Amino acid sequence: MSKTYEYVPEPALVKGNYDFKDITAMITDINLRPTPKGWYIAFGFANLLLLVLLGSIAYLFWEGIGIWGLNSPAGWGWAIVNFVWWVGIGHAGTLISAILFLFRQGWRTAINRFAEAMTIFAVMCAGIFPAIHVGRVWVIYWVFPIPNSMTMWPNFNSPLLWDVFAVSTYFTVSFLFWYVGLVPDFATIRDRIKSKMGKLIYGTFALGWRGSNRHWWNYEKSYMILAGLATPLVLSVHTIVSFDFAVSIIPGWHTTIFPPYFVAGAVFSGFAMVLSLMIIVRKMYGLEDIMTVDHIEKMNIIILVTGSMVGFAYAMEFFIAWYSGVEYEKAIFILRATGPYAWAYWIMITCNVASPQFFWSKKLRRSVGFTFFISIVVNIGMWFERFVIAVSSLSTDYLPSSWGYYSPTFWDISTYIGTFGLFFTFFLLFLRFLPMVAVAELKGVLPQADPHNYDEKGEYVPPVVEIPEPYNKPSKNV
Amino acid sequence: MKTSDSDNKLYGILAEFRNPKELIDAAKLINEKGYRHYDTFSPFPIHGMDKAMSLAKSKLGWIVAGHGLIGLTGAFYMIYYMMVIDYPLNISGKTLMNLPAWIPIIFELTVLLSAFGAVFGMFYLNGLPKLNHPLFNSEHFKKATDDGFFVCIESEDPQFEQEKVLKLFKDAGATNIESIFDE
Amino acid sequence: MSDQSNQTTYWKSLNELAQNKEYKNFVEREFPEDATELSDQVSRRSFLRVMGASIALAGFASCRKPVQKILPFSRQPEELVLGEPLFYATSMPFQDSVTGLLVTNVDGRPNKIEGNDAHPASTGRTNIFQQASILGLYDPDRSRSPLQNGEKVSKNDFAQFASDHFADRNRNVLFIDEATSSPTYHRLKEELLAQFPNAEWVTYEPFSDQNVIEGTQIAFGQRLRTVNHYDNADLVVALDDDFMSPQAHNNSVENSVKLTAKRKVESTDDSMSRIYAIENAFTSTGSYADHRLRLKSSEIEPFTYALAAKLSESVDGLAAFSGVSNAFSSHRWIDILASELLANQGSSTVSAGFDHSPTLHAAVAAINYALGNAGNSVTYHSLPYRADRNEQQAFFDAITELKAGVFDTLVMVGTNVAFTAPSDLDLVQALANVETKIHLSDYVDETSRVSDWHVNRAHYIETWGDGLSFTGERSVIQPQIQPLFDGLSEIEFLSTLLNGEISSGHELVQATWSNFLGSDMNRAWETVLHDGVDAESGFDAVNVALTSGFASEIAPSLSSEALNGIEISIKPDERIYDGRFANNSWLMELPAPMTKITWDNVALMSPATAERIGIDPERSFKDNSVPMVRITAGDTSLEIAAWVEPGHADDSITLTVGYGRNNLGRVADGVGVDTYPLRTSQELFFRAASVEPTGNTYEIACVQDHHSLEGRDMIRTATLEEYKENPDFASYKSIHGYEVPGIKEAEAEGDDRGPISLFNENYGPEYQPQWGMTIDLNSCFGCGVCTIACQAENNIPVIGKREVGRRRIMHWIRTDRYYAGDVDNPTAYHQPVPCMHCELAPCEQVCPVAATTHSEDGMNQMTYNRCIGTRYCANNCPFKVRRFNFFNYTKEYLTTGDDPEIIQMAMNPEVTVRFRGVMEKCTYCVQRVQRAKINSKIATGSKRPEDGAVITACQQACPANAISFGDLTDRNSAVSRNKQNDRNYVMLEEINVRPRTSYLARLSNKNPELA
Amino acid sequence: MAQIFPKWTNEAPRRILFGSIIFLNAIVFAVWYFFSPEFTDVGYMPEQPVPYSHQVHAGQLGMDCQYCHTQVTESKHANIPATQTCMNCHNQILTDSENLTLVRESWESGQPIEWVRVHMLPDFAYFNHSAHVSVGVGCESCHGRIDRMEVVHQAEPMSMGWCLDCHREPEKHVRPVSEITTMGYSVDNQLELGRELVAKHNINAPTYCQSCHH
Repeated sequence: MSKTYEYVPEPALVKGNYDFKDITAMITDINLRPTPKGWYIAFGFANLLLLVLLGSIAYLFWEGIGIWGLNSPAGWGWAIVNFVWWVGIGHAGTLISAILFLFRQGWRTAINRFAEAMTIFAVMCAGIFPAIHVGRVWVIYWVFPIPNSMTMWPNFNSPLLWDVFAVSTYFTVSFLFWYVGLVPDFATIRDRIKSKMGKLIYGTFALGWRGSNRHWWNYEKSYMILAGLATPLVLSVHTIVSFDFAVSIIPGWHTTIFPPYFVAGAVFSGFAMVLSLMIIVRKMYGLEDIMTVDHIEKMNIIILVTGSMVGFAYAMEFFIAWYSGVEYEKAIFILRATGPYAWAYWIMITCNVASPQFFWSKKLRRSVGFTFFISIVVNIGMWFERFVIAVSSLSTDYLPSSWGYYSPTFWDISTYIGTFGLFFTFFLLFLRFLPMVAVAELKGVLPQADPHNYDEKGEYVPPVVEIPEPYNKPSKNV
Repeated sequence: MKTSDSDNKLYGILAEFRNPKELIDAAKLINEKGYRHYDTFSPFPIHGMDKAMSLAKSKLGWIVAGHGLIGLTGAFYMIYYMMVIDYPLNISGKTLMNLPAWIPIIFELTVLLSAFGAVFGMFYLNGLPKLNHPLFNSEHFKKATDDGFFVCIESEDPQFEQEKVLKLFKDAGATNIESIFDE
Repeated sequence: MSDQSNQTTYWKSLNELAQNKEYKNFVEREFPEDATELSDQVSRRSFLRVMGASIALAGFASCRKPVQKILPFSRQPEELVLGEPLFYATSMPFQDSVTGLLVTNVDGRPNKIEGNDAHPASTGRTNIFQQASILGLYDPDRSRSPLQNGEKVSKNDFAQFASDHFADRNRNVLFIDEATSSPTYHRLKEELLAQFPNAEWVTYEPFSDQNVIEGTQIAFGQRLRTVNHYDNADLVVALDDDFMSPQAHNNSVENSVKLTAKRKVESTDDSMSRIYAIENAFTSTGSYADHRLRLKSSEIEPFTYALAAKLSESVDGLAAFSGVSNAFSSHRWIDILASELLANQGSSTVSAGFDHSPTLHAAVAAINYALGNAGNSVTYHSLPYRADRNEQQAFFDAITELKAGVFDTLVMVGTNVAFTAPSDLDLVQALANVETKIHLSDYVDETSRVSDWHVNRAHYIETWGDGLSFTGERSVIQPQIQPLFDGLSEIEFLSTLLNGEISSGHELVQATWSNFLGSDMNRAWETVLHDGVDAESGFDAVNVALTSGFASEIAPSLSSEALNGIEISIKPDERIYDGRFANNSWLMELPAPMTKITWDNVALMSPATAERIGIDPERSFKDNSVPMVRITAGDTSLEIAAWVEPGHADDSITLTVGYGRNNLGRVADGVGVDTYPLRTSQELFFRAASVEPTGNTYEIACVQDHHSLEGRDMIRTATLEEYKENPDFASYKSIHGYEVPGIKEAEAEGDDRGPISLFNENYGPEYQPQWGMTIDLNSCFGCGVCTIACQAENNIPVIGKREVGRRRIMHWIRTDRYYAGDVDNPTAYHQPVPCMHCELAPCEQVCPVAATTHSEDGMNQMTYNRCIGTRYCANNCPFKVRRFNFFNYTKEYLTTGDDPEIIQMAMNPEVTVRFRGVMEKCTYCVQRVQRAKINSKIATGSKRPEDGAVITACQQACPANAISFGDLTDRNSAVSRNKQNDRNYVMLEEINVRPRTSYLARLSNKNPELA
Repeated sequence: MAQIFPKWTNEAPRRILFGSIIFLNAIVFAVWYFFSPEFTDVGYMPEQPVPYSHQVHAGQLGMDCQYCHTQVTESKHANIPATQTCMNCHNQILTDSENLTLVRESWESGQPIEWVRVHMLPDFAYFNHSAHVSVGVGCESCHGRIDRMEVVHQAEPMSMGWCLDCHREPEKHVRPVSEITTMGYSVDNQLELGRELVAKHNINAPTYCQSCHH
């Protein structure tokens, strides 16, 4: 008997048949048409939250770190948790635009612009916390190697200093990467916008781009190299962030598994965040044909993978704690699961390890609503992961005499909430004024863009997917 | 909007084509004819255009490598000077030359410098920013960032002769041909 | 030593004091000038002010150049070298005994108190009250002028009034005073009594050794001072006697010094005395004892009689008890104690707590006598001033007369009777019957407020005086500074009443001492001033014998039984005694030795009792609230926070007094609950009571939330026998069964400093000393004086109850207390934890700005002015000894209130005052180290001071000599020798941070029968 | 006309680039110079209540520094002399000069004279005069040519870097202890002599934090 195989062609990157002009219009018209009311409402709300952030920070500078719930032993609390959380989220963008680019994942073009923007704003939110959590913020510049009359230099052995360099480098490079991608699209808008002011502004940012293929030639090279640089960078950043913990000697922090585990977690939360935003945006701006369900499914698969990696890391931590034979290690992990912070620990497990497992089902993977829900859950879970790591280890470490419980104050919470204000303020500005999909790149992946899809008369011939003959084993019977 | 004011220097002749295929063919043709000062314009990079125009390999790689090297050595010497030469301090009883701890920052600075090289090097090679360009005088040329595919042969090309060029474009099947003046 | 009278005239007034550049400096220190309020409430503070902050913050860099003034002396006293400390001997009076002190005086400003080594009783050690008294001197809440009916008047107005009022020598005057041992005071007292035929003079102390003295009266027919010589005692039986704690025994310092000395173990050949503690609450002494039995206070008496009865079978002199048979006669401890005591006749001490009855003390005296301890390990001394009557009883009688309106004038010297007198006397009521009430006191307190005249008393550090130590050595009290608030000392006060004019304390004292010193007064006087004590003097020992009437006198009490049901036991407080130190913030914030509670008094009870009255013995790890209980005794009743103390006797609740004050001062007001109302003249110390939970809760600021060791090896102990068998018991190997990982490899490479590490360590150059410290856990009994001494030496701020409650305590040396064993009757271990000064300090490598690094002499140095406050170092400290200035604590502490510069005067000019947002921690008293090194450098050209030249504040204060500090490269230094001791170990050896501070394991001398 | 930008804008980027490079360098220099104690502190010359002239006393009269600053060898402070010290001479000389009115008042009333402090170290920096003079750090090294100052001013930056210059290379600065109060001291073989002195007093000037900050 013979078996037939079904051949599943790669789904089209853009649904429906649009030509170049349609694509240009579909995306840039969002920026060109007058601002919708809904945008103003959202923007107003974001600004309120931003005020909360500014207020909280001002009060913090006025009073001192004491307004937070920190104590001895827990010298780090929400501030650092938020920092790690935001930085983690900030990994999706560059990962999508760089790594997926190197792996020639065409489908990234629909979401990379927008993921990179998300990255940049997330890193901005993250960057706030290390800066404001210090006791004497007015001398924070001492962390930079600036010549001074004290002839003192920063301490290059300190993971915190590594952070300073890693995060600022990551921000700069991501920003450049993003901007380079934007230049041709700035040019597109420059050439379509009517208002003189608009022309001036977009024109300036377009740097006089005119689509010359001599330029494209260097441009692609540059883009490739940037992707090549950003790939190790994106992995290094969360690795270094994890060093803040891994390099210390506190039980539960002093772990070699942290770098891969943190990076996986970062990708995990980052993709979740991209999904949450994308699902809203594609609906709002009717981009379902560009950010298709296939995209969502692909991303859900990554979430499932990274989620399971994180889950594996949790298990491995326990194993190593036991295997190391260090009583303090053993104690801290048992305390995490059963001690004063057990509640946080189990929230973490549920959200990070259990919830992604639903994505084994293709139906759920492709369900937009369910994906949205899970993406939120995952981000909550990842926040708690950082909380559990940072706080529980500190509050019950070596000397039982100095064990102590940490709980946040109003100001811890308001500062955190406030950062969403910052994030969405920038994100809304981005949606309003910049093309949220890389127009030029998208055109590049249309079938019309490929010279081979034309006959010699220069007429467009849509490519046909040839379905290979299923291989039938010759039957033995005579 | 062709003006024939004699004081107006001719920059080149611009021709529009319907699609990437025709643009590539045109480019090939022009290249074969031995023109050098010409360029093609499209809203997105077109596969095979580099061969068609026989563009030389980009020098960007070298620029980036150079910057990267500066980042690497610069970072190392900065840290070495600060931690070992200028103000050696006993920190956690560690040796002053605590290289493993310096690796992260050395790495980051290498990447940072390389990235600068990649971006600004590219702009430099492309002679950008150049906000004002004769081509922008053409209303048509707007399409270059939307769905237009253009070729422009510049007047400074030694072989440049208006009639020849016009003929060549017509044969290549250009939809729209215009002369670009440099004001 | 110079003539004091000119030494005290450096300063004319407080203002001039504050002008001195040293104090100026404190005001100029780099504070962020705003950030004042310690509050994270969303308070009424306007948004505008918040905005103001960021503007002001911008200005920080620039606001660094105030014009500073330098004010040199007009005439410079020759012995004063600016900036160099001078040390003057004096002594601190406490009830009827004084302790010798040495006061550090920088530029004419006393700012640190240490013990006077020349003083035979304390041998240079101190207790928390003495250490903290320097802050008492600079307490801005002290009364600043005499008051007539609440109106400020001048000192001379009072003198005027006195001369008029006391012109009539036939007045019926009642004098009530505090116990004092000052010869000058008593000379004046005699003169007054001679001048005023109708005067009555009584002394009242809410807590005193009166009953001990009455005990000797019953036993030996005379009122004597009982002195236990723990240095001669191989066996110590403490019957509810916390003799190592200052609040429970005037002579605690001497007791601790001698007892711990007797238990020092340097090698396996050494021996230890054995301590049995039978007690109600879990006390420091109890935690230090080898065996401890929980009995409620009222059970102690029958227990003792049972013990005496048992002993009477074997020794003569206890016949009186032979008939006794009660609940305890068959108690297994009776036999054990009896046999132990018989085995140690002549070399044991039996003692009972001050709050037990005279007859019990008589029994104790009889036991000591019968065992032949009297004259050897226990001596009895004739006691001047107190020999002729029971002062307490006299006081009660006087109050009855007072009610009857016998007296027209009432003079109260120092005492605060309105607050401390038993409730049934209702003294305030009684005072109404007196026309004129005069009160001398430090604060405008409860008594001052019901008096017509209040006179502000001068602090002992600013006045002339004298006194006798517990064992009678005559000491002089000499002023270190002009009275800040121009107050009167007791003797000046009395002489004013006597002569109607204010005469100088200096003359009064000299007049008295001329009798003691006789011919060649001046030379002798100089010597006394220099030494601070007349070492020849002392109470005469008395040979005692039981009175014939002893049996009959004691018989009635022998049948006494324990109270049924729950009883309360009311004790002086560990920190503020009877309330006299209530406004001393250092003491208020000192964690109580056993409970680790600050800023409150609580009702202590055992877990079992808690459960019985319906309270969950488990305290939440997550918040500070504890249940409250209502305690009703007789017709008084009050609500107070309940605290479960493992090891407390069941059916018994311990309360402490002195709290619940109003309008006394910024520290004392509103803290805790006033428990004095529960005392009656009949039942002063313990009585039956009923207790029930009220359902309310109360926030308690306790500095230790977890009390179990979790089986970890921070504390290492063994019995003496175990130690002799295995001297190495404290080593990592003996405890874990294997070497510290990496130690063999290190030894293979010939490195004996610890486990092998990846890199070659950076070690200090050989011309530098390498500092280290050892703490002998076998001596530490958790009194906490190291913490206060450190606070005084290092300008450590007080942060208040709420901040402590948030676990932000600032103390650089804390004493961890762990419970082990049976929850009802656990063993308690004390472990002082300062910075360990790790050689491979984990805190250093994580600081991004190199604010904490390693010094050449091997200290982990904290550079405040480089710190940006990331708190990473504190996180990475395995011992959690780093302290962070979450708010501008110092500014709050130093510059609030009406006269901030007063408290600033208590600050040590050698130590930077830390500002908001920086980390701080124990520095091994680096300022002392630097001074010693500089002196040594100038003198000898070497940077290595000889052993003992550097004594840290904690080391100096410790009455147990538990702490030693010195140069580790000098193999013969005290600290090196300790490090070579078998019992020496470091915490967390396996993480290879190589602490410079190590511990000597604790030993216990168990009785095999009980072990 | 579709041009958005005039021709000159093509030149703008280069101009902006070079402009900003120059500007940034200027900024750096400005901060480096104007914010350093070198600029802010050196030359601080407050007016003193009494017009006391070091030039006259230390310079012309050639009085030794230690005549007035008696405790410099034994204390961390080089004490400002008590009024008494002034009066030692001035109860004979210039007894009625009105420059000295304040001094005489102070002498009679016993109230101190309020001199204005010139050399101000921050309070977290611990400096001990005796430790330095006893190993041959001259007054001049930190206070400059006092003998030429009519009114005393700060001669050296007194910044941490400045301290370290000497602590790192003491041999370049130390002098024989007998010469500490000498003004304008200089020898040709400073390095050679310096090394001898360093060896003689076995000077190991500390550069770890705690030796000055505690």
